[in-house]
Amino acid sequence: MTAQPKLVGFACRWCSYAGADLAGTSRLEYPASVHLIRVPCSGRVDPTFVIRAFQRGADGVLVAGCHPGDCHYASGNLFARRRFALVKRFLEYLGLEPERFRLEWISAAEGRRFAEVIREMTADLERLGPNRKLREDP
Amino acid sequence: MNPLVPQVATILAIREDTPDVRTFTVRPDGEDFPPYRPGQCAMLSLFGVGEAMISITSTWAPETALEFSVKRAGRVTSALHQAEPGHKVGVRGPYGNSFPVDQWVGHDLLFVGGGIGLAPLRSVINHCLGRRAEFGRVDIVYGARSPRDLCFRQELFESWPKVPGASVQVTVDAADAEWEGPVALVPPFLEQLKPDAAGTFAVTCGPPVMIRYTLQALTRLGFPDDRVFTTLELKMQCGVGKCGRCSIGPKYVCIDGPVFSAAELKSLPAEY
Amino acid sequence: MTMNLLPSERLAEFRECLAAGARLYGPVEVDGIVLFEELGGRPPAIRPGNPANSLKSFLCPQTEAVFDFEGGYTDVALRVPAAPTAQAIFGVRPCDAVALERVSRVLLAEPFADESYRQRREMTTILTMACREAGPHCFCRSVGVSPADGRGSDVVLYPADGHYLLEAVTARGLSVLQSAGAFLDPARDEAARATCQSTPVPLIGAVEREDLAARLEAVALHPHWDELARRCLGCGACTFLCPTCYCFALFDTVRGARGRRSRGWDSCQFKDYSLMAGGHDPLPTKASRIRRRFLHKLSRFPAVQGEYACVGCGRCGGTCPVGLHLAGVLSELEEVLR
Amino acid sequence: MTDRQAALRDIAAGLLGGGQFATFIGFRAGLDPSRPVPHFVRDASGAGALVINPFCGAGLARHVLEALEDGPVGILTRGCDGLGLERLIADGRVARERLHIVAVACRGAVDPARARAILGRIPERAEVDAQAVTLIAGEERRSVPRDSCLLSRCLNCVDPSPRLADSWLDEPLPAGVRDFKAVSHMEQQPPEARYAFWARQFRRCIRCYACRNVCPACSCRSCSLDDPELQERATSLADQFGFQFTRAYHVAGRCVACGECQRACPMSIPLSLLNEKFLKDIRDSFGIADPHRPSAVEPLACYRPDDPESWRGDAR
Repeated sequence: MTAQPKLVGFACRWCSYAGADLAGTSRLEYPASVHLIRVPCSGRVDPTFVIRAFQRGADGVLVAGCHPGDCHYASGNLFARRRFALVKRFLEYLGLEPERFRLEWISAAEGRRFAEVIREMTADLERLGPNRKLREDP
Repeated sequence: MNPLVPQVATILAIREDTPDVRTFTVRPDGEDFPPYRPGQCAMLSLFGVGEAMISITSTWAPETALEFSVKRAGRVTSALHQAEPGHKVGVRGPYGNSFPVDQWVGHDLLFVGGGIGLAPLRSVINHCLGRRAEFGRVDIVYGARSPRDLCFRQELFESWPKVPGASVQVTVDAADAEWEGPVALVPPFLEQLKPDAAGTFAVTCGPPVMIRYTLQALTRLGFPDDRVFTTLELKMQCGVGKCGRCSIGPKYVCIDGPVFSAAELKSLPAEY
Repeated sequence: MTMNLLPSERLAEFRECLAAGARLYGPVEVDGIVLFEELGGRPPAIRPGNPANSLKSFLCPQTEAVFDFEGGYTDVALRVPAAPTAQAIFGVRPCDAVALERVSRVLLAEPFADESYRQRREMTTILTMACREAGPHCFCRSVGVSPADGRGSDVVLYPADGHYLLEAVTARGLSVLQSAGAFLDPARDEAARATCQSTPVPLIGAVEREDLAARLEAVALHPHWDELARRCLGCGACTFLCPTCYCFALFDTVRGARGRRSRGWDSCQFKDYSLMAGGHDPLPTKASRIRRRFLHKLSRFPAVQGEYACVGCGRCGGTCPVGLHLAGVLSELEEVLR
Repeated sequence: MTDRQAALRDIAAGLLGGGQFATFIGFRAGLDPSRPVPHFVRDASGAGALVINPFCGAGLARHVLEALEDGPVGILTRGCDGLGLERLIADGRVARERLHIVAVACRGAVDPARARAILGRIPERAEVDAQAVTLIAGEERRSVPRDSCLLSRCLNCVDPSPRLADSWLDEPLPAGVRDFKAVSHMEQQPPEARYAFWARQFRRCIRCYACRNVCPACSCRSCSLDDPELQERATSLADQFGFQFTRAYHVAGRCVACGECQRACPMSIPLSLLNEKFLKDIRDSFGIADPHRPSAVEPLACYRPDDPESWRGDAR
């Protein structure tokens, strides 16, 4: 049996974190691989958080926020979209596989979508195997 | 043995001296801390936070614990102030030279302290008072920003004044409602007291600015540079003369100091 | 002094013999620059002058663990790292080897000898290649070091046409030559050494050594330091690449209940180098920090150790982004004095 | 060449002589003729030390920050310096009216190390034109292709002249368009090769901070790279990746592509290749034509409601 991949998720408390709750209360099945970190907004996620997660052993990182137009703070996710569009490409440029980082919009009502993203990402990470790049104890 | 690896030690007791000074009683868990002389320092560390060079406030006697009076200033000292009795710290030392007490035998002594600068002086004062018969008068002049910033109150107001031939004069920069004593900065206060320079050794420690003006005051009072001593504090990393941080000209404060005579200081560049 | 000849075509075998009992490092060209790295069978890139990094990388590494700790507030256990293993460094220039000897004066000073440096130094064999041509920034002769200097080396190789003259400087060097006896020819070639001893070191950056320390102290408060400070960027390139700079800092890192206290290079050119917790800083300006660096190397270290803390390797001149070459700065100061 | 130098000296002397300006920043001869050094003229009589030649390689923009503490500054300004000054002005660190910008058109600066390697000795003079570089020492003249001996930052330069100027030493040269060829080439490598490449580069970083200290976009008074909580001092490969990511990301959208970081790096880490990746993606993702030229609003300090989610077309 291979170890389950470690997936770190930064989830906006107004939407994606609630979406994860909904997935749980709806008894939707998704892998237990995700370590969810509640943040006030996807705009709060500093790209160095993502790097830190990879350094400390994450096999993949998800940043999840409200759909564009639905941000509790009006525009946090729109800044995050610009930022992570660049960061995603940059991580790939450094040699990370594209599947290891995702930015997704998941609303509080989308428990199903949350479970689906986690399932997809976990499957991708299982296929890729453990991440050694950027990791401090490879 | 790697000199940078500390002994693990336990905080036995913590005393709150002032709002930002606490005195920690510390004892190594394994071997006893080596004998130390008044004026010497030790590296005190919290694992995961870092190290700071702190003067040893206690006076050595066999099988006694170490005392460090620590003012909350930076990262390490702030974390130390969060510590509780029973917590582990690292300790290594003793480091540096010490006050040339034997040279003072037969003379009067004048100690001039400011703020937490009394911590290294306390070690040498208690050492000298322990050898009371060997010295003449022992006069202690001490000041702090305000009455609540006075360290070592028990000794200042109770034990030291009771010693025969000893005097204690305390001043504050700014009084509060209860304070009835003098209100003055230490250097002018010292000049007003007009201590007799003849045959007296003077020792001072305090913040850099206070040391600078006290040295000038002592000169005006007639103290020759080779009878005035101070103890310096600079940023240190290793404590053992390697890391380069505390150099003043060709000297390292950690191994060649921290005690310097005013004469020695004048031969060094003003980088302290 | 034992001397042997090594035919040039057997140099690779000689290196393999060194690599048998130790990790073997030497200069290699990587992405267009020459660096000391583990050779791993690559041929060394022996060029005039020095690789970008110095031997410091292998004797006082950029960062290394002092000890690991584990536990909580009331229970801590320390663990010191394993002792270093044997290493040999091939193709060192004489100035770099002399620099080790200078650094050792401080780091090995008793009673607090730097244990990790001492262990590494004892496990390191230095095989020096004397210079037949100076590099573009070299000024070793200006600070009393020769292109054929053997101080700090275990074995010195003097290149000649078709062979190298090998000289064992230390007992460890002697045992290297003994173990490589099969490749060596007991013949001698004094001329090979003499040639290197007379290698010209260009005049650029020549330093007038007469009373240098006193002349520098005399200008310690000259406004020209402010001029240098305007140019200086306050980075640490000069000090980190300098083979005689040994300043370090200690720092802790924590991962849950485990942690590590490490030491790592630090630079007196950094603005927080001597800044104290209460805000006091004995070196509050860039000018004061630059002055500290120069005076330490050329006046204050010599006052205690009798030798400069500079070996003329030229790294500061070759790498400073704004051209603050040590020898250049000295000649500017001379100009200012005149 | 000499005309420009004479004009420069006149302008500098005039500015300093007028009493309004405290410093003029340019170059003067170094010990080695191929390495002029940044120079800070403080009074009119010192202006005669100023030089302009193709060996003037260092960027000057960042130096105005400290020089302005003494009063208004005059500065010799090439295209790259001009972009750096624009950055400092846009960041509110420098007031435009406290600068006198002496503009000069630049055809590229010679890398002294490469020039010496080509010539086998230190060149005394050099001539640079659109096609070639001529290195001169004594009687010897050798013409070589530009890409064999210019600083790498100059090879990709599309801004030979500054956009801001108070005086001109010559006619401005037209600006070009960045092609990001090196970035495109890197993007086409497989992930493993890219990772191995960057690991090899980053491993040799000595954390001297020259890249930051020389950067006109890195002028924060308090830098996260100095905060031990945000940037640990350890130098494992993982730490090196973190450090390099942070440096590059913190100038993303603000980098003016002057290439000073790469020029200053004593370990020859190709830092421009990181900065330019961000620039290229900013251009492609947000439709900003020349993202290295400072504009009123930084690309990462704004958004459009309909920004394309272009990454969705990628691998998965």
